[in-house]
Amino acid sequence: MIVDDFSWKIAGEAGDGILSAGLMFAKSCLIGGLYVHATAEYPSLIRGGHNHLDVRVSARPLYSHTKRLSLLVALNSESIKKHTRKLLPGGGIIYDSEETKINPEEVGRSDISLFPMPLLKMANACGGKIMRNVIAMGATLALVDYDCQLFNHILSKNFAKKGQPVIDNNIKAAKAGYDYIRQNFAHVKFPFRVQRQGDKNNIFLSGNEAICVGAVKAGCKFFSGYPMTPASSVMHTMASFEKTHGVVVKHTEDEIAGINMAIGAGFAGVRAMTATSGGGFALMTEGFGLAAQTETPLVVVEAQRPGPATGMATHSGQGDLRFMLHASTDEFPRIIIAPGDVQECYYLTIQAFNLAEKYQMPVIVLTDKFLGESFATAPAFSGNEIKVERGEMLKEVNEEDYRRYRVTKSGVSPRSIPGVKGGEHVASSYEHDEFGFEREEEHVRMAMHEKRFRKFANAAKEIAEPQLIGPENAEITIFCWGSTKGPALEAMRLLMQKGISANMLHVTFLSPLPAKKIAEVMRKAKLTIDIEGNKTAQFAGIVKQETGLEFNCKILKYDGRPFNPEDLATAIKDLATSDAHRIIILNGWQEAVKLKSEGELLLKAPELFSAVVEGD
Amino acid sequence: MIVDDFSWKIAGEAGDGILSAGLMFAKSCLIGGLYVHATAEYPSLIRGGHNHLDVRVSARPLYSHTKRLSLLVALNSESIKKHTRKLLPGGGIIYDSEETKINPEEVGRSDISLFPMPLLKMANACGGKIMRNVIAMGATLALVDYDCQLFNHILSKNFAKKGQPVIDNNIKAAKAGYDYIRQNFAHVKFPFRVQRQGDKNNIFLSGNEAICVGAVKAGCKFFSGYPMTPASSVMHTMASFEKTHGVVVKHTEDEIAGINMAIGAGFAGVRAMTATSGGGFALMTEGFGLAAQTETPLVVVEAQRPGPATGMATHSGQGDLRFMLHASTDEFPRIIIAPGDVQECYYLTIQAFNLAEKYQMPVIVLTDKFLGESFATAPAFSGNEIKVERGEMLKEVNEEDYRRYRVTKSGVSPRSIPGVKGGEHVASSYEHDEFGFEREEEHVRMAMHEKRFRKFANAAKEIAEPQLIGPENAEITIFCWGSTKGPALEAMRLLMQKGISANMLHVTFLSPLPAKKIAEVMRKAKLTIDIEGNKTAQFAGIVKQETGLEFNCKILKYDGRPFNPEDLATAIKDLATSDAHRIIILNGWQEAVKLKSEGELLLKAPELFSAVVEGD
Amino acid sequence: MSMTIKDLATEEQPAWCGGCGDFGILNTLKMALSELGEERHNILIVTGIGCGSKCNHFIHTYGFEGLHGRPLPVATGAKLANPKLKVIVVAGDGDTYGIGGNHFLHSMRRNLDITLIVENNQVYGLTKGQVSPTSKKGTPSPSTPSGVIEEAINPMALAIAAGATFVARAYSFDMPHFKQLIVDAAKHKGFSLIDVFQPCPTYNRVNTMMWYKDNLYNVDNNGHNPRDRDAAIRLASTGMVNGKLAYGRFYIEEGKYTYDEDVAKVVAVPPVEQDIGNIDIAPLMQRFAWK
Amino acid sequence: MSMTIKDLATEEQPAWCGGCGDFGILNTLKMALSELGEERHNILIVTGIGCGSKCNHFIHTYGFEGLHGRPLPVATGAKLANPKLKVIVVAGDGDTYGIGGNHFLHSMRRNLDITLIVENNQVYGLTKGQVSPTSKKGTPSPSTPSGVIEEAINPMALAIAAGATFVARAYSFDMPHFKQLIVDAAKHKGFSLIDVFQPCPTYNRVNTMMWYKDNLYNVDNNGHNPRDRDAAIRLASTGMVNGKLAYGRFYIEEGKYTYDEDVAKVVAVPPVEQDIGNIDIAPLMQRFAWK
Ligand SMILES: Cc1ncc(C[n+]2csc(CCOP(=O)(O)OP(=O)(O)O)c2C)c(N)n1
Ligand SMILES: Cc1ncc(C[n+]2csc(CCOP(=O)(O)OP(=O)(O)O)c2C)c(N)n1
Ligand code: SF4
Ligand code: SF4
Ligand SMILES: [Mg+2]
Ligand SMILES: [Mg+2]
Repeated sequence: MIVDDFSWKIAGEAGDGILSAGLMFAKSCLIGGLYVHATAEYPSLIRGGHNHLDVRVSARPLYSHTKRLSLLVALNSESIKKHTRKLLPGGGIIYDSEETKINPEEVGRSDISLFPMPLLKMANACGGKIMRNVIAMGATLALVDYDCQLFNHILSKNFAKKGQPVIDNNIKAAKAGYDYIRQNFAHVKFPFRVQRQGDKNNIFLSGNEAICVGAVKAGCKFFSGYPMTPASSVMHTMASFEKTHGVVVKHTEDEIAGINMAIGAGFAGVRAMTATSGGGFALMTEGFGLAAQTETPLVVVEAQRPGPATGMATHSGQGDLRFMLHASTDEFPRIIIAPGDVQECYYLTIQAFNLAEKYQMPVIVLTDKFLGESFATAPAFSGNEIKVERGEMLKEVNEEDYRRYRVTKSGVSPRSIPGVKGGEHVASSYEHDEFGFEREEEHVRMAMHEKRFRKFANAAKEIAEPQLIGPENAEITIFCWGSTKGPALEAMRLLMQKGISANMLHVTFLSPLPAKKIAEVMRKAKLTIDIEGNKTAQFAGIVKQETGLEFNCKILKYDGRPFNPEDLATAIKDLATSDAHRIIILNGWQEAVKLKSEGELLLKAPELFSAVVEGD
Repeated sequence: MIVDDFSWKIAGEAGDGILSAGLMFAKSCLIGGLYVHATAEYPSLIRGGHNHLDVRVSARPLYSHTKRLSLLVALNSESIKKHTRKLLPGGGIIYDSEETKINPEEVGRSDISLFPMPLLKMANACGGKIMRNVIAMGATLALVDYDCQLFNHILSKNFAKKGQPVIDNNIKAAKAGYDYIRQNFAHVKFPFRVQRQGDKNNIFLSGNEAICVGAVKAGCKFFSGYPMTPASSVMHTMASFEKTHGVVVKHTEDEIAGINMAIGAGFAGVRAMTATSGGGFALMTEGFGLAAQTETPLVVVEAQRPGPATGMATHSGQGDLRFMLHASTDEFPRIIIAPGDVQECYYLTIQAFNLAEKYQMPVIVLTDKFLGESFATAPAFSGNEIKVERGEMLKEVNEEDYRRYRVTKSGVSPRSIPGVKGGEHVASSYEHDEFGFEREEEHVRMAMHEKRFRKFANAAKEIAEPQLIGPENAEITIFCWGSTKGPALEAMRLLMQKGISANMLHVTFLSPLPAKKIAEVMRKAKLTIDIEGNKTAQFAGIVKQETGLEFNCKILKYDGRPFNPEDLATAIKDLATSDAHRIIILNGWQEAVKLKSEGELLLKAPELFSAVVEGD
Repeated sequence: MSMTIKDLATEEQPAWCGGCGDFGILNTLKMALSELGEERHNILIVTGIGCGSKCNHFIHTYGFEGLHGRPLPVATGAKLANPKLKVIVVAGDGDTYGIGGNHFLHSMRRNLDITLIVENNQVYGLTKGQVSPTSKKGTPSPSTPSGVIEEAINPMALAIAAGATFVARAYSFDMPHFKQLIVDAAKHKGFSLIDVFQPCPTYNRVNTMMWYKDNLYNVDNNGHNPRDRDAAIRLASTGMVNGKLAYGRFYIEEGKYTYDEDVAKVVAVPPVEQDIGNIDIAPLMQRFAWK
Repeated sequence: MSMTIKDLATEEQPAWCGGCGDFGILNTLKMALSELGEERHNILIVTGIGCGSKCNHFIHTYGFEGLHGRPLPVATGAKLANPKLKVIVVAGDGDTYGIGGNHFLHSMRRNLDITLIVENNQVYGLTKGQVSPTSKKGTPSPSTPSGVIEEAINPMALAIAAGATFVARAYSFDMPHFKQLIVDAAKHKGFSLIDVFQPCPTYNRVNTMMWYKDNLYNVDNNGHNPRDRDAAIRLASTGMVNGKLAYGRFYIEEGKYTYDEDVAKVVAVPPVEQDIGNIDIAPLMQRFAWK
């Protein structure tokens, strides 16, 4: 049996070049017409710790990584211990034969192949320890029988700046790895294959990068922010567009400056964005309200990571939804968009800018580490997906008495920007009258408060409803938001293979919430399951608050890791076939306490979990 | 008919000495054994604008100000225009006869008395314009026939620091006002009386002051914060206890320092507090999560004012509930307590400190401008209401391997503070293991996340449930939280007078929410009405989310002003007698566009309101 | 086309206390603006929150009254978005040196071409009289009844240390001098700071108009050379001459790069002037195709 | 009872890059602590977030690893709550001069008796190589691919201007010198700043260990008198001697009031030592009875 779906993991320490090597492999697959997904896990450290990158490749479109692996490249012994049990039957391990002696018994897997290689020795022969990654890459190519030329092409591009000798050295290393496998393991039948496909007009990029492409396409010309994992690469990518697309990028003194500068630029008539994670957003909270009160368009990217406080800086979660919904003093409407994949990152960011300007309102693009920092294949963006719409922006003002905050039926007031004659006005963070002057009278307050909410009601009308994915009359309807889309789609595929039909409502607009559509789908569904990366089921709470309806079941996860398709499918199946357990908490912690069967990896209730950890 | 319930308003510009004069009157009533409530409305200006203070006095306990007035002291013509129609039949206006000529027709009130006096001229004779307030006070005393000696006593105390001549001058001014009324208006039958009562062991203080007394009683020895209306007087009052109660008070460079210093002090083992309003809390949001992650006890007073952003700095509202509930990265439990009157301010603050230390958790005392800055009478606090409970604090550590964050059944880990030998550890804002060391493994994360939530579940058990106030089987059950308690209690009294029986569930703990009790009361009630000072009915949303239950009706207000008993009673009655309107939005804006009848002051639906303001 | 002071009026009237230095600042600023000759739609006045920060309600240009402490970043964003704007920041001493201290520090080393006017009344006016970072050690206030313990900050010395290229002090009621300072500062290429002594008769009963009469010394044309950095540092170090508070031009450095000029080397067309109707992303698609 | 360096070890091991200056800082700090003779339960080390801020995981005293940029206020609160603690803050240059700039400014004028050690690697290490406020103008980085435009801040000059009373610079691998500096700083009454040049071989490829070998000049005992304020200001103004970077004691002012001493005049018994079991509020009840 030859398997087209190849899941590869390279694991070692920070500083082992795991990400760069893995991404080169991924790109070589991309240019071979394949679909690729790549996601890394690393600690908040520059050196050491346990790092690993998953690259999954197939000839058919992919939505996420998987838990089970085809091939593990273990750059140290710890990696073997941690990941061996995730190997699929027929899978294999590439490891350093001189550093690690694997006792097949100990590994407990007679159904996998071992590929010991003198990695370090070979690397040293090619220029040093750091070459282990490329040697292992070459070995991988040999095992899956993939075209070396494509990989060499990527190597050449990757090291172009470093000169031909470096390129040659890397090609040599890859070849050494390739040859070693061919020579020493010709007898092993490795069932996984990566085969070059016809050329496709595909791209391969991270969620953060896709957001930046969307921002550039939308005409964002100003970015100000402060580095914070996992949002930093938004700033880096925007900065890389500085010269090519005329974007002014400002690494600020802090997040407070980051949001206030973006508001200044927005007030001056330029599409502006900032990006951060929860802790940085906390500092932006006051400025976020300033955008609302002054009705200044603003786009904020918030890439979630687990908290509280510094929390788990390099990990993922979906715990900030409620925070985004209610951040800042008093009530005001905001638009919250949570894309589910790189394509959505791109076009929903364009829409974010349009909505921000049309409704003169702050918009949050809510992602997380998993979506923002994972790389995936997508059809190249045409650039014609969404038009730039700037809303009511005045090029000239002819009225005598221009009222910047005119109370209109739509709630939107035509906006003038500095430089436009006759449009002079003051924008105030105080409650204000139609001219912008600070006011405290009841009727002014109410007129302005109502006006801000009317804009929101109108924005809600133009936002497309989420569409049910999958068979209309499925046994199970799953609900999710944001980055959970990919693993959930993959889980649906797994369930289908097991003869279980599921469909899915993936919600990208969390505010305004498409409550009517959600309620309609919930009412029609046979069994509803909410899937979220947090402990308190925040989305479910919002849905209950808005619709009065409750999901039949929930699958939650808050261990800092994204969902994976296999565990999700198992949990969904479990819920579908028994109604004893209404909530399943997925987690990886048992991996540390070494449970025997994978089935035990699903805990049936929070109580059970508590019981285990409480043993003090 | 002689009326014991006297509602007095003094109105003019900032700088007219309105607050100081009014509070002296209030205090003179207090020491006469009366009950007093005083609340001021003023703009975010140091001079000018329209300022007014309401003082209400009665021989029976009072819960709030009222909308209708017995006597208006108008220090300028604007004040007459604004407030005359609020006068009760038989009420009167004291005003400057030389500045303002009132045409009785114009005023349109034949049922009130006018008391023109040469206020400015008389004031100039007593030392200057600023004396108008005291002269008007004297006149007031004459009209209500109150004991001048008590007022003179307060004057003497108030000006003690300024010396006898100033005191004498003021007493002279008061007497001049008193005599002028006696001499010129002896013929007028003014129906309102304020009569000296037997001595009571009562105090008179603002909500902010009561919080500070509670904090001092609880052993708070450290306060750090940055001034922000309406929370500034918390800092000022704490600072006034510096020498008497050994409280270190630090006016910091910003709110970020304010909360982080309080956390530092809390970590060092000292009960610490900070106070701010929404905009300042926005800046504290990150630090708030730090307290949660490091499990450092912390009490934050948040005094709400309308927003967004700077909003209406000197006004009131209840728009921050959701913000408080969800502020900061990811999810973590917090305790939110919203006192309803000065007594609750006092004892719930003590409880806040106990809970903060017992559960090593941040606690918010949520108030607003109306509660924080209004003054009311309360029985003197005995100091025996609540004991100081510090939870599991180690005086010495004997274990070999002290684990600061030991995972326990209760979720609470015995805490050591710097200076305690053997208890050395690192507290980290990262997710961490039992020792406090930064960790990212799934099982550590989950154990700690669960532990934080377990503490909360346990805290919930010790919190007293809210009690139904009023007749068990009332026709109407009203639900409210925080400062709405007072106006709601008064409204119940008015309804009772009209033969409508209502009872009330006033919720002081918003988190953990006593959902079971709320649901129980809701299920039993005939007609449930939610009353809140915000637009989106945040409390109702939380209740629906937690219980699935919806209130039958809502009364909302978001014009920057607190509820008043009369409008509330009318609205409640309206809802009880018709079921066409499920939501009533109370507001004062029509006062500006001059509607004819008071009935019209209640708008029946937000649509109607929108239609009016949209007329562009 | 120059504007008269009348052209600059709005319908709003300030409600400051009688004798407040903010009147002097407002009127002087209007005089300077009318002299500068910039058209009013090309002027942006950004303020914070405080008594004096309300001043852009009374000047008919573009205005942005932001958050307490945050006018500098707003101004920075606006200036980078549209470098042709004349951007002036007016903010309180609390705004600038208190809560906004970090932006103050970084704006100066950034040397963006904006002018910052600090209304230094040595007190928090709008919140009713608490000490500010420029209050003298020992000053009692509602938040510091036993007197503030910190020594007052020295904005002049800090500004020079932080890299500001135009550092001056004014007195709100020496209006001709102050007006010329604003004009010079606005014309100066780079960041200019004018710290203005502003009497607050209501909450600062020490530094009154009367007090300033006897306690100020104008260093302009009185022997101090603001282009001599060492002399400037010496002057700023105490801020005094002959036992009086120095005001005037402390330090001026010309010809230093400005942030906006350097930005223009990377992004040639100012953001606000770029056409965003239909941006070509084909080159980005190439980049992410990795071919 | 003095502690050995071994006494100060925890079970944790640092995971810094090979050659990282943070190793030098950690080891030197441990040496200094063992020399200081303070018992470890009376020591509190407060850090921010960054590579070097993890150092209190490796020192067996009390530690608090707070938020990025906020260690100073946490330390201030702890010190005011318990003035007997020896409080040391260790933080990155990003922590201190970037996001935490406002606390830096105000801590110095506050002159609280704490010691601040800044790990100045001229880069954001933990977030992978963006420029920091001390990066040289022109430095390219992921956030500033065309080179940072601002001029680097000058912490020494700022510190003196802001009122710090012990201002010094160290080099993380001149450990004997650095150790003595820490000891002196910790003994100094008032706020002490030690800015430490710290090689970051991973992200700062310019200021390497090799580079520092040729580019440092120790001013201690080499003619500079740190008690001469003018000389200190001059030295700090460029930070250079003979074309090399000066390190050592820039400025020392003794005998100035300290914040904690002045607080003690108002609140005599330190907060942590006050009994809170049953506080008498009768006097407050009298106050609010207004009789
Ligand atoms: C985040 C935040 N904190 C506090 C306040 C309250 N506040 C408004 S103005 C002000 C201080 C005003 O002092 P200053 O900046 O010196 O201006 P002045 O009134 O003296 O002109 C404060 C503390 C606020 N608006 N926002
Ligand atoms: C509010 C906030 N913003 C951003 C970050 C991300 N962050 C962590 S460390 C760091 C900078 C580290 O630089 P530095 O302080 O110089 O320390 P170093 O790593 O160089 O030792 C940043 C930006 C954060 N943790 N919190
Ligand atoms: S309080 Fe002071 S600063 Fe504010 S308006 Fe009055 S005098 Fe001016
Ligand atoms: S990145 Fe730099 S500062 Fe961080 S550990 Fe590595 S060498 Fe040290
Ligand atoms: Mg001020
Ligand atoms: Mg650094």
